[in-house]
Amino acid sequence: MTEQPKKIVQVKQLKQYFNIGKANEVRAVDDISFDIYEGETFGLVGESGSGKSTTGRSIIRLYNPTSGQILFKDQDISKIKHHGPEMLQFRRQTQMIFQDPYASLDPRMKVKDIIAEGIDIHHLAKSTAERDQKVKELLKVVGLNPDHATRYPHEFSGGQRQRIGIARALAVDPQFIIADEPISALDVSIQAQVVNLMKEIQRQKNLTYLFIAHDLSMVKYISDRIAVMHQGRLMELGTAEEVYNHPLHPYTKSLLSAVPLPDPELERGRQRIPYDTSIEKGYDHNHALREITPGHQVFCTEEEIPQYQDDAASYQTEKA
Amino acid sequence: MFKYILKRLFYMILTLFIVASVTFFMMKLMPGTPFTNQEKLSAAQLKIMNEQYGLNKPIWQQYVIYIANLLHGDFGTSFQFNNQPVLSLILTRLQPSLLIGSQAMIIGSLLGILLGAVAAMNKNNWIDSLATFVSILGISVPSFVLGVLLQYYLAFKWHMFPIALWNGWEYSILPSIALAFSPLAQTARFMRTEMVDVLNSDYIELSKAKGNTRWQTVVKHTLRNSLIPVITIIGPLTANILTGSLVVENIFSIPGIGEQFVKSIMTNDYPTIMGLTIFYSLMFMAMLLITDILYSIIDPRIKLTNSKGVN
Amino acid sequence: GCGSKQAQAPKDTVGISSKDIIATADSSLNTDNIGSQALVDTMEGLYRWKGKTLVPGVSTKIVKPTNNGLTYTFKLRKDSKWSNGDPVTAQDFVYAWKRTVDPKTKSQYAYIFEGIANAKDISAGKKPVDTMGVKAIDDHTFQVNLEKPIPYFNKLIANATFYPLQEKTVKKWGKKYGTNSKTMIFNGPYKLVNWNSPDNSWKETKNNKYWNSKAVKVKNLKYQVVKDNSTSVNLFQANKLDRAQVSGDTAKQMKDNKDYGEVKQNSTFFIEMNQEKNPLFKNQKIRQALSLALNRKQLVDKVLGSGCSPANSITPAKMAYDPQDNSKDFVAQTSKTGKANASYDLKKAKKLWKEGLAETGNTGKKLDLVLLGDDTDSSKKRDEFLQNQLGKLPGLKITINDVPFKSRLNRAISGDFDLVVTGWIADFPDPINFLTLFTEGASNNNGKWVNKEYNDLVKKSMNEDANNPAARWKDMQDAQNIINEQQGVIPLFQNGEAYLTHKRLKGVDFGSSGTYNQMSLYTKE
Amino acid sequence: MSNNILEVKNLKINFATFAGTVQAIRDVSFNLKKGETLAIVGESGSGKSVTTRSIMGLLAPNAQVESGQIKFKGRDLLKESTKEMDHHRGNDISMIFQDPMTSLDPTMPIGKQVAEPLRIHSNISKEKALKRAQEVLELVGIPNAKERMKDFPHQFSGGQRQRIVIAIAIVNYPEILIADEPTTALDVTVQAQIIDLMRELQEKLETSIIFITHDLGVVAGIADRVAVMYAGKIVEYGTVDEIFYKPQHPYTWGLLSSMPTLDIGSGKLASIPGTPPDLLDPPKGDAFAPRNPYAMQIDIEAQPPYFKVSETHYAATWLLHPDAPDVAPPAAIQQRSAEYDHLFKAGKIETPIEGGQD
Amino acid sequence: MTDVKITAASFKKLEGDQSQNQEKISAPSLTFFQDAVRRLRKNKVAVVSFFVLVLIALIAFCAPILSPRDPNAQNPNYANLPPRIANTDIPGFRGKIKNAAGIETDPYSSNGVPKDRTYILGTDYLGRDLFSRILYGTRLSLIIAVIATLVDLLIGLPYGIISGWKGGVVDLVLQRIIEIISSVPNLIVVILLLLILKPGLTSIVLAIAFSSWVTMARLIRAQTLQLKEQEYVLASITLGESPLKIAIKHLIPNLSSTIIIQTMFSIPTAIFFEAFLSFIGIGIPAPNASLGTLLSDGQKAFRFLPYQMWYPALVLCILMIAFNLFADGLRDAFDPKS
Ligand SMILES: Nc1ncnc2c1ncn2[C@@H]1O[C@H](COP(=O)(O)OP(=O)(O)OP(=O)(O)O)[C@@H](O)[C@H]1O
Ligand SMILES: Nc1ncnc2c1ncn2[C@@H]1O[C@H](COP(=O)(O)OP(=O)(O)OP(=O)(O)O)[C@@H](O)[C@H]1O
Ligand SMILES: [Mg+2]
Ligand SMILES: [Mg+2]
Repeated sequence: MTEQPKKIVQVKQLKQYFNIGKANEVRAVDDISFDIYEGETFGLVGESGSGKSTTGRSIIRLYNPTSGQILFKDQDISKIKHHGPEMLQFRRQTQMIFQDPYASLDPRMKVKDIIAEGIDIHHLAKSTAERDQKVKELLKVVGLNPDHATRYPHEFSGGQRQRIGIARALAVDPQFIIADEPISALDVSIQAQVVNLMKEIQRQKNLTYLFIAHDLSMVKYISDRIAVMHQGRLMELGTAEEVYNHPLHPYTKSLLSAVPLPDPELERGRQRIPYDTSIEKGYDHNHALREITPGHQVFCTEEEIPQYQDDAASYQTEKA
Repeated sequence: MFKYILKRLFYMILTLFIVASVTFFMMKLMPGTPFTNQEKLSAAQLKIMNEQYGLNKPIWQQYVIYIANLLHGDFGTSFQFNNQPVLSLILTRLQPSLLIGSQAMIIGSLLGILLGAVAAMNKNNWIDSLATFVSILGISVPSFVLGVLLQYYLAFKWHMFPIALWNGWEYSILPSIALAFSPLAQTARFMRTEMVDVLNSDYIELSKAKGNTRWQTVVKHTLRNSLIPVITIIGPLTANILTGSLVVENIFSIPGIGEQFVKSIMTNDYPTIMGLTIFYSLMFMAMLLITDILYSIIDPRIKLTNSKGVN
Repeated sequence: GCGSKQAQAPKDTVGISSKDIIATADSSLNTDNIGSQALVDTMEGLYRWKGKTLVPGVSTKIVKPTNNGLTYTFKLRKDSKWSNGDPVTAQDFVYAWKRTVDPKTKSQYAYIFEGIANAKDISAGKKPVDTMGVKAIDDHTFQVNLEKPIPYFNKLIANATFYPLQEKTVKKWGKKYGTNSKTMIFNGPYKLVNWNSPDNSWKETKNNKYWNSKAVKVKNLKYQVVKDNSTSVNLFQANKLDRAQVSGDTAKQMKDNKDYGEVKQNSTFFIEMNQEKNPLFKNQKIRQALSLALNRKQLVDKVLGSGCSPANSITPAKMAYDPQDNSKDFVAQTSKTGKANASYDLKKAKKLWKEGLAETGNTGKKLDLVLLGDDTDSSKKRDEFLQNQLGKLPGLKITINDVPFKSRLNRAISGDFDLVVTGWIADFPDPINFLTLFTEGASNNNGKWVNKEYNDLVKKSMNEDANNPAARWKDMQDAQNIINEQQGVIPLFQNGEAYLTHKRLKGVDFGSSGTYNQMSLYTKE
Repeated sequence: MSNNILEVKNLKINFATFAGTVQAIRDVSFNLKKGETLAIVGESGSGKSVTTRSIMGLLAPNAQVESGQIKFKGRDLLKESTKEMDHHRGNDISMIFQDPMTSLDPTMPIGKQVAEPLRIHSNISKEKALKRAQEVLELVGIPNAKERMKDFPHQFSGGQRQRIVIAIAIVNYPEILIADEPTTALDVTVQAQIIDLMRELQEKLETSIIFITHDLGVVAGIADRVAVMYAGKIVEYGTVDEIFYKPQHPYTWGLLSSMPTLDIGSGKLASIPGTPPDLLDPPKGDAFAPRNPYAMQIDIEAQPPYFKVSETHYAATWLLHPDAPDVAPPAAIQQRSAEYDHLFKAGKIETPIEGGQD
Repeated sequence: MTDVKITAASFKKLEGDQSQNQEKISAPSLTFFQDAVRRLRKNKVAVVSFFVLVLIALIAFCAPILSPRDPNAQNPNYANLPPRIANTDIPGFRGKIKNAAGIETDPYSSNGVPKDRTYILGTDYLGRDLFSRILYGTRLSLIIAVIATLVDLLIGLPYGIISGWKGGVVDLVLQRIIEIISSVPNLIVVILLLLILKPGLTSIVLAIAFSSWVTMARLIRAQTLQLKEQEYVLASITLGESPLKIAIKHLIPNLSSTIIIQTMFSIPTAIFFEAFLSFIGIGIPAPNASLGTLLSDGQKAFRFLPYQMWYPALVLCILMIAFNLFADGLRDAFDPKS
């Protein structure tokens, strides 16, 4: 990293609550801040219900944030008018890949119409022929047979559907893609196909990803940096290597210890680290993400920093 | 729960108020008044008449008075039956309709549930087809045709039931059956669809895996879960049955409310129409509330807390 | 098996079907036949009808007026009692009559008292009630003073509206009086029991306090509202009803049955033509053409059934007879003009129609007329038939507009129609009751047909000739002939009702007032 | 073979559908020993669930068992009457389903649901059954079991619900516990807890477990032996070490190398291209051939027989035919094998693994 | 184990990327609609019902050609004649009927009907040909049903979509309105409408439509609430699609089965309701017939002229059954799980 990379997304003190003021109020995202740099893959992990999807959806402006700011290329997206040209512009630059390959494709539309939806909205093709051509290219990019353009989603397997979803997102030439658990619903053997494809496309088009998943090992594989989320807060943030190999926050440690590994010998000797959620009860406004080692942040108070630094240091000695 | 019911009652009162207001103004739209066409009344009589019913006042005043009276439980006096308070009119006529209506609902929904369940359990074989056919027949035959047939065959020819009139419980059987057919058919169809879904669910699979026999599974796990959506249609069906009872009441000469209703409309008897409308709305909403409460009893997942309730 | 009781109705009870419920049993307020029947059964006025003859009721005899026909003095029976034991007194009549006329009572029949001194002004609110020309000379002498002679006064007061009411009882129950059998006392042959408006069945049991209760043979009458024809027949055939009314096709089908019978009512149906809205109807030929185009016999035999008969006169047949020769029916006496103008002759009708159109400058025009009618079953059938028949006149298209009774009345009065079918039931069996309907300015003259001569004749019969029965009769005949010739209204049919009567039931007596005299009923197994 | 509690032999199952006959299970044989855990892995649609359902006697109505035997303690379950099967189910053999969110009756308190198998199969009073249910709920780690017996499923978290489902399955101490993807719907942390729990229970109760999953990581943590299914057939089976360290079938290779491991760098993940075959019309030869980078001519002509690798390890691939050319497995597999050998040599593992071509 | 000849060539490595072949999908390419039609065609009951419906509709709409007589032509002299087919001896079509006393009579001869004049389904109380009237009546009933349903669709569908899509306050208000409308008995609304408007086909259709769309709106709303959370709808939003286009492109197609089925149910409801209105005397104005007016007339004469009720009832039943079975079939056809 020779020069400071550009920030494409800045999330500042984002809060996203649901059913505010009602008995069933949910603080899905509770004051989180992070930046995503251009060209990187930013991994977001955490257990179910920790607020990952909500974060993603807030960034892509499916929700209005309860408070806080989201800057996309230095522009506050909550200030964009709903149906203006700026909104269209934003909608072109950011895209989303969804978790469920079965629910994310309209069962009553042909594949080519699904993929071309964005092309139509943004008038990216001047003629039907050009539109068809674009669809064909996209299908090739995602490794599908262009002849399949006239088929319906239900004629495809899960992995193929997910690739159609990716093609749809790519159709508008986005710069930033939020992938919300794009592989969780897929078979192991297919997961690799999709991940490889995403990596490949990223390389070709210099995309930025926000990659959401709960499978830490896959996230580690694809991501440059990882943020660990729990109950609407970020617990830890750092480079993939750092977080995976030198987890500092107890939650991260616990999460890592639970990831199953395809190695019987390792599994036999595996010690799970339980996580006691009660420590989160003590969290208050003194807690925030604080840098422990360069680029590696942990949710803690000022006072706790040294303690975590010690922890980080112990990894170093272990290695040595 | 208690709070929820209070809240619902509040909404009910609000809705009733709107219904009362809307009907009030609709009545004013009706062509003809109950008195202007009684050519035999002298001007002086008419004046007194209009004064007594407050019809000489501006409409908004009539409205305020009407609503104020309503709040005191006073539905006014019928035009049609001189000097009869609407409330007592309704109450006298309501009882037979309620009896046949509720019997019809009970017969209809119970048999419907049974029929639907049997059909679902035998999905796609002849029993299913038979049950489907019966239920379709139930929707296809108007109650007045059914009423005539039941009366002629079951009562007149085969002497199984009284032909008509209203002299005791046994007189309510045939009309109840005639009315029961449509709810029977509808519950059966609903039940079948729902139960087919439930039978495909994981917990039914688990129930079988526990070693429950087919019937045990149905009794313990299927019925209750299939009933949940069925209950929602029972409310509106009950309300419907009360309005639709006119035809059957006519055929069986039952002093019910359905006839009263049509008659009061035909004779511009505003107070009675409004009284009946409010009564129907009340009953309709009460049914909705009851079904929602039942719903929450049957399905523990549903908490009666949000104002939306369950539709 | 299912707990049903098919046992026959108790022997001492006669089951009778009724078309509708009793709206009110308050004689001041009652307006319909059902209520009248209940009142006739349970109350008694000065007179009652026995067949076509008037017999004394509470009055000891049929009174002849004195004072040039202006004063009627009734001696009342001393043994007439209310069901609570109190005697029926002259005060009861005074109270009842004043009450009805009092505008506060809002009786729709107050107008029928017109002619009794000050009655009209009282009901118009111009004079106090006390000024009415009725008084109790003593407990058993009741005197009525008229403004002008009313030749049919005796027939008139047989009407239930003229029944006595006990002030004590009426005041005690106030508005509730007459809505419930508990609020009432009775002085007639029967007592209403366990009735509460709007019940659809009611029972009347023999009133032992009735002075003539010996003459009452049937112990209980059970009236039952049955609206559906099939149900009616089924109940009758299952012996649940002794007398069941049937109508329409059912009546036609039952015609040959030995239980079947018909009664003629003092009631006619006719078409009024709105001359004000549609000047076409001012043309006599047009009116005659419409009338001649109608096959009344077919209408009655094939469509209506149930005891109706073709009418060529607005006055019902066999209602009133010549005062000089009791065998001569008023209608028969005027039938010449009636038959000439109101019997089926399509050819003539078309001819007149053409001429009429030419006279009014409508030749070749397409005419679209609205026929206003009621939405009951029989009215609908009737109107369909009329639509079809009138449609045979060239260029005429009839659109039916069948509406609820009240709407029909309302539209007829406000002139919102071209043709309207109206029926009239006699309040008392005298032609004048029908003839007055069509005088100029009469509230029932919806078609606004006007004929000065006719007006004069009707007026004359009620004034100059009031005390001269023969002259009066002549006036009425002349008037009838005029309206017949002119077809000021088009008579259609005389109404009737069809019944099934159980063979054990004897002595059915349909009186002139449109109600049954149930005192003559008896059973014979 | 006396210690085999369950023997499945030559099982073939078809489904009649609108489109034709789906040959879901195409000749499957395996056995289960007392107290062991057999994991069946394979991708979606490979026939894992159908296999286990046939053991439970819970096949869909359109299923036809074409041939085969399922012997439980010597009795062929396929020949048992409905009544006898009802007796086995929930008593001798229990099952846990994939989705804890939907496999509990939403309208019944969980205590009653757990007690249900007891009430069905043993003649005990309601109170006793509930008491026992409470014990079992405590055993599976439901806190405050006593108070929570009256609660309904929706009042529990996903992990807790799966524990309740497990409680239902073990309340009668079944001899065989079939778990059909019991953790797929769960979070990794919860999944880990459930796996630990099942291991613990197995130790205590000595139950034999058939564990179905498509996640090899989970398999590594729980299985004694592994069967790998592909397109209605078992393509390879062996002990967990044999499968993970010395796999022989190219499909197993693919599966193993498509999972990122700790030290995989940023290189490309190995993936299995393509999709499984259509079982309406299964290929004549090796069903995996079209996706097999090592496919040979014979693969499209004939189905491979089982080649014995060791006493416990068999694989159905022509690559093991003596005449077949030697091929080098993917690097990731070689690495696994090497690692194992290394560990063995280091004395960290006692048993060597026979066979293999490395 | 295998009877395949194993040769050296057998073990030759296959060239090329085998997986590419696999990408070919063997299932035939069908549009969603075609797929539904294919499934529907497999359902024999639904197919038969469909053809019955088409047949009835065809016959009804060809009534002017097919009916032997003017349905409104009266011939009171030939009133209430029983069914007769000339020169046949089929029971029920001999032109004989039992009278009140249970004796078989021959109204044809007693009314002097010419030999060659036959009424296959008899005549009504005005001597109108019942067969012709049934033909026309069916046509009218179908028209009522179809128009009422269209109106129902035009209000109920957008209403439900807007309510479900907007949610929040809009939804709350719209739902309250629905609640109020449905808690006023529809009979009163209908009668009031009929009294205010002129009685006739239009007002009956309006009156029926007025209260019937509520069910549609409810169903659509509930469904929309679910659909709008679907990921493909979210995807469309993130692509920048406008709500109107989303409704047209995604919601309506995916609501189609609900719409079709509800439509199929509301058709019989409309026919029925008209029958009910006829029964209480405010149905289609004379002299036109609908199945409802025919039935209610027939019902009144059932005791002695049963054929006057049976035939219209039969047609209505067949129509209803066909509609219901066809709706069932459609529902199944649109459900890919079936
Ligand atoms: N529209 C909404 N209304 C109310 N609550 C919501 C809504 N969307 C999400 N939530 C709640 O917010 C919390 C976070 O949800 P979110 O979907 O972001 O979790 P997640 O981390 O994506 O979980 P998963 O891994 O299950 O997808 C959950 O408790 C969820 O129930
Ligand atoms: N009732 C049925 N009718 C038709 N085909 C069926 C039926 N049940 C299963 N199949 C087919 O049998 C094959 C095997 O299905 P099975 O459910 O055993 O797969 P699985 O390995 O359990 O997959 P998953 O991991 O998705 O649960 C599949 O191709 C499936 O489509
Ligand atoms: Mg999520
Ligand atoms: Mg499975």
